Amino acid sequence: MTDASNSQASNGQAPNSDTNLTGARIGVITFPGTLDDVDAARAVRYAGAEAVALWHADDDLQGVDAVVVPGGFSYGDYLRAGAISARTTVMGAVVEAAKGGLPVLGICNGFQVLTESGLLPGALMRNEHLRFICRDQWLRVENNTTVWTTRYEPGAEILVPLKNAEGRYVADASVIDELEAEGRVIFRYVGAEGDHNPNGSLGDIAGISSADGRIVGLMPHPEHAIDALTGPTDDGLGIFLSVIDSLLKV
Amino acid sequence: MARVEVDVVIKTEILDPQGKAILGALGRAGHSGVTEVRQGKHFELVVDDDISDADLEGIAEHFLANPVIETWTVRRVPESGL
Amino acid sequence: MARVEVDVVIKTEILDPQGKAILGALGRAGHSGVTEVRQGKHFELVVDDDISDADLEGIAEHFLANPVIETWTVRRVPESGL
Amino acid sequence: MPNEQSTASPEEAVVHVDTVSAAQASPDVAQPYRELGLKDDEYTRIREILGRRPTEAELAMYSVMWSEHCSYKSSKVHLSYFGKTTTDEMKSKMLAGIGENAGVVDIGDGWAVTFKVESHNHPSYVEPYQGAATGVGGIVRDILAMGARPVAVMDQLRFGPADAADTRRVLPGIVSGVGGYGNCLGLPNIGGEVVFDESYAGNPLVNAACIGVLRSEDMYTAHASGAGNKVILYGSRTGLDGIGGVSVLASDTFSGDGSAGAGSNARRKLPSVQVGDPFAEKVLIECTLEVFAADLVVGIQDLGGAGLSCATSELASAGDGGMHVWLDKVPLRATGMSPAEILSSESQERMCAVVTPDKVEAFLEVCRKWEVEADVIGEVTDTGRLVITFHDEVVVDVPPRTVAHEGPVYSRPVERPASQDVLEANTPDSLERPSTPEELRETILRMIASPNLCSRAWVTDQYDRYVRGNTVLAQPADSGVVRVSDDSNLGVSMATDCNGRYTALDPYHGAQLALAEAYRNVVTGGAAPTAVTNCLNFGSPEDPAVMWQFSEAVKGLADGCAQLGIPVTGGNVSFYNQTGTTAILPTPVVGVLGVIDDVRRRTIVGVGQEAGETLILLGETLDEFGGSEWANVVHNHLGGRPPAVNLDTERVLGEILIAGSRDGMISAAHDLSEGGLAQAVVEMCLTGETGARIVLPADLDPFVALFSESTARVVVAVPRSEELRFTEMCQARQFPMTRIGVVIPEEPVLDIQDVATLSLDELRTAWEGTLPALFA
Ligand SMILES: Nc1ncnc2c1ncn2[C@@H]1O[C@H](COP(=O)(O)OP(=O)(O)O)[C@@H](O)[C@H]1O
Ligand SMILES: [Mg+2]
Repeated sequence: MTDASNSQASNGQAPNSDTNLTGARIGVITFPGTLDDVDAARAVRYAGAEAVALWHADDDLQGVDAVVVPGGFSYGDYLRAGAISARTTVMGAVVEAAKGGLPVLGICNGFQVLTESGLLPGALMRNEHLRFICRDQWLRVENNTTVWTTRYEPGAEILVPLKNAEGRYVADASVIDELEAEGRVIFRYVGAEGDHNPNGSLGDIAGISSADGRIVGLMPHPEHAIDALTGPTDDGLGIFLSVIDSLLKV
Repeated sequence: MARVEVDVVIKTEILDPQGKAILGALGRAGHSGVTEVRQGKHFELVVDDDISDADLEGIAEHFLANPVIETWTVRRVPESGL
Repeated sequence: MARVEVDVVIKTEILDPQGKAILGALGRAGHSGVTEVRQGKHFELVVDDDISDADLEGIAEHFLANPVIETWTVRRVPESGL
Repeated sequence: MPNEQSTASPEEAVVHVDTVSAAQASPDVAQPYRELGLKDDEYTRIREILGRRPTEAELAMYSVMWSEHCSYKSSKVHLSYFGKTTTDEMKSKMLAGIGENAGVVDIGDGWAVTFKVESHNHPSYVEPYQGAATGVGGIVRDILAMGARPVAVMDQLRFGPADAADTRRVLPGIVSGVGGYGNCLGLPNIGGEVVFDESYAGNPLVNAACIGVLRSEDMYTAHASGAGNKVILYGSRTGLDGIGGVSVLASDTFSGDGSAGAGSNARRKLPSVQVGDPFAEKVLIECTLEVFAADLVVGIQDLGGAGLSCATSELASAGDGGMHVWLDKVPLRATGMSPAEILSSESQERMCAVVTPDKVEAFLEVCRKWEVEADVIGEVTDTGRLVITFHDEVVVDVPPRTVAHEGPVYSRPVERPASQDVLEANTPDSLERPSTPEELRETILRMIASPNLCSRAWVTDQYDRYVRGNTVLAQPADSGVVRVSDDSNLGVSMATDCNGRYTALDPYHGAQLALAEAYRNVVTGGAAPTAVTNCLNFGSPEDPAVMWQFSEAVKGLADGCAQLGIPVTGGNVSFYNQTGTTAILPTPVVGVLGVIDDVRRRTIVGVGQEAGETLILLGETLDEFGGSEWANVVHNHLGGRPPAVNLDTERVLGEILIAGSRDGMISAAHDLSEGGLAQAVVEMCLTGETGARIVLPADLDPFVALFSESTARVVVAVPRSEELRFTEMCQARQFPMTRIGVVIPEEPVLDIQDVATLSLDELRTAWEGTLPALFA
């Protein structure tokens, strides 16, 4: 479990909109068709940072300390999920800033955008069973050294919502080997044998990172698990707290 | 073994949201030379040599396309194409 | 105005669950003559006459296909095809 | 706009245009009004109204607006009863009622809620995915047009037998259509229904509901006032899709061959199917909310069935003057569309706004930001007429009210069929009942695995229930609950229900039973019922027996609402649901909207939240099996009387549950409906992943105790510490109450004393296995 469970959010209070306790500013991108930007921004605020709205047509990241590319169906998932968004102005700026070490988190559609824009390897394809699936999903945190996962105990198991139609992670065998060898598989699907992998992802992979651990993408939705009132748990909050910790250290 | 390709496209009078979105993205990326995009499906089948044209037509109509909104073309591909 | 078709298919080493599902359905319906099905995408573009082959290749590679998982073919269609 | 296809200039193709002057000059031209669904006398009336023959465009408008679907011509005389039975007190919280796009109720703290259910039955049979998808899209635009942000959707689905081949064709498509559209739109799906019955084979029902929230001062209505104000059409382009959709698919001329065009332009074989573009709708929603927020619109109307015909005539007749529309300004997606086709097109994802001239530029600017195409297509006038021109020629010149509101009204023959007596006489009393523990055990497992009682997860797992982060209750809860906004604890709740088997046995009380169940589902979640909507799905209004069912159901629902003190704020009627001449079970889907002051107090279904919980059955159990699921599953029997309705008891039960949740006296609750106590207890254990020990009341036959469908009953789980307080509250209200067992966290079993011990694994396998085995 995350040690986020004692945070201010878990007492079931209605979220307090602008508590920037830490001074950290985290950008949340909205493309046309993005859906979970409101949720991602709420999670950022729950964790104590300021959520800065970034618009797809902007080339200015407004000096944010980190960026979340949220879930949804940007551009309707038309062509391929994330394909059209990956080619927007704001993503050009994110790719540039990521080279300089800006922490970037891609959730669900955001993960798809990060693979389509080349920030993370591999691709996300149609679920093996061909259906959209929404369920509460157990994940194991395989690596707690990335900037987005330090708040978790090594091997912690967390329960967060999962919802996608194109969440099957695929990559060349050599890429998978490399990810595994370098500890870049960050989240893995776990649970009842035979039913734990919701979409046919290779190696039960739910989330991966860049080599330096500053860019993380995952299919499940930590931003929907920040308060047991509206999500299955508050296990997801640790992700947002982790990046804020890393920002405060610098 | 023979190879067959079937292309399925949305009927022209019916909205193709995907094509519309791709065209928009191409425009924003400066590919102004493209003026229309329609997205359909492309199937590659491996079939027995003796399968009839009528069979293939039936397969396309009942399994690969939705005749209410789509049209299709069936094409046998020369062996060298494999 | 010229017409171009682009077919995009999933690389053979990657699982294509849609193709597999169709193959299963065909089998259950008694169409045993089909032994393999792969599903890809088919794009029909209307483009300016002066668009170059290199441009088209770029559009296919950078927009219509994802080279990590897919391969593609670009084909100019004779005007009569319209 | 950059992302649109090039404008198809109408001049490119030769379009045949029938003008008003041509109509005056050729009064005797034969017109295909019958093919468009108009009766002889209706056509004669149009000629009287206009003093000439209608142009083709006018004919297209009248025919579609006078269709059953748009004009409510067979139902109007009955629906007026809702108005008559709504007292001023019931109206006190209603900001908009029947007649608007959707009803709006004030829920306090400056918030208002709008909600509605609508049918998309016929299109979904022809093309399951797109039919269901565009059904969701349509209801969402209705809610948006009230000035509200859509915050949740629900879907009410009815199919033929679960194992029928055609069900296997339509169900997966419909479910993925509902999900595909709603998920992509970013609206959580918070509930619905899945019902299987022979009568829906060949005519599945796809009803979709949407809830929207707004600040009460921000409500908009569809009206075009202020001469000189501009009419802006925005959203997707208008194409040939769905032309004839309303008249062919949703009205009495349904033929399923998709061959009807509009006017004499039926030259093309046009598909009557519309394809939804949820991405375009999502952008349309955000764009619309932004123009609302910036106060840029006077009136607004969504384009649904009947497209521009409906939007222009309704806007104009709700305003104070007239309207001029330049049809050639409408952005088209196809070449050579005639005025009649442009007016009839049901292309999706379009809206129409009335904007003062000084705000037009700001409005268009917001549209550009969202890459939504928008064009001024008309102007409000003071002529009192709706005038539509096409390249300077007048193609429509009509009094708008005659199109939108003064259509034909029929008092169709109503007759209780003799077969009703036979049905009633065929009681379930002689059906063989299980009596030994083994038989009862077997029956429990068989019932929970039956298609109407098994887990809906295979369906609901395809719907996003988390998006927007405000969902407090969703499946498998009795009602869905969403928080109205991030910075509030106020919530809205909704449940929809209908048991067509009960309604077939007694349409008056059947409709009340639907109301009672939806009401009970709302209070079980802890919310206070506030308003009612409906979607009345019936067979052919030309059949006097169907009209009898319909009129009885309306009366029953209206009387029931009056008794409960909650108003009907809107609804929808879908007739001609039949296969051949066999009508569906009468299916008046009733939706009850509730309000909960503090969402943190909502009551969940699963037991095991507290260390020790007592299970208490509230309400009285009688031997009631007419129309029951047991009679259906075990004996394929339908006959006798449905369970008795007692709305006063439901109301007291509601007070107990609301107080219990508010004061923290109950930790879980689940209402009893189809399948009775056995079903409810199994679901409470499986959902809570916790076992329970049940002792059935000694004075009841175990079979009756387990499977009767008596109404006004709920099982509550009460923490030990609250037991006394809770039972005293029930006693004070003299409400019947039976202690039926305890939760046993230490053992994963459901132990029904003297009947059976069932492991949760075994129950889960039975309950969850059915739909995946049929449809995966
Ligand atoms: N088509 C559907 N869409 C969404 N939710 C559904 C659908 N069908 C059933 N559900 C949900 O599944 C749960 C069980 O449904 P049901 O047994 O019909 O509830 P009830 O008997 O309380 O009315 C409820 O939460 C209901 O809202
Ligand atoms: Mg219920």
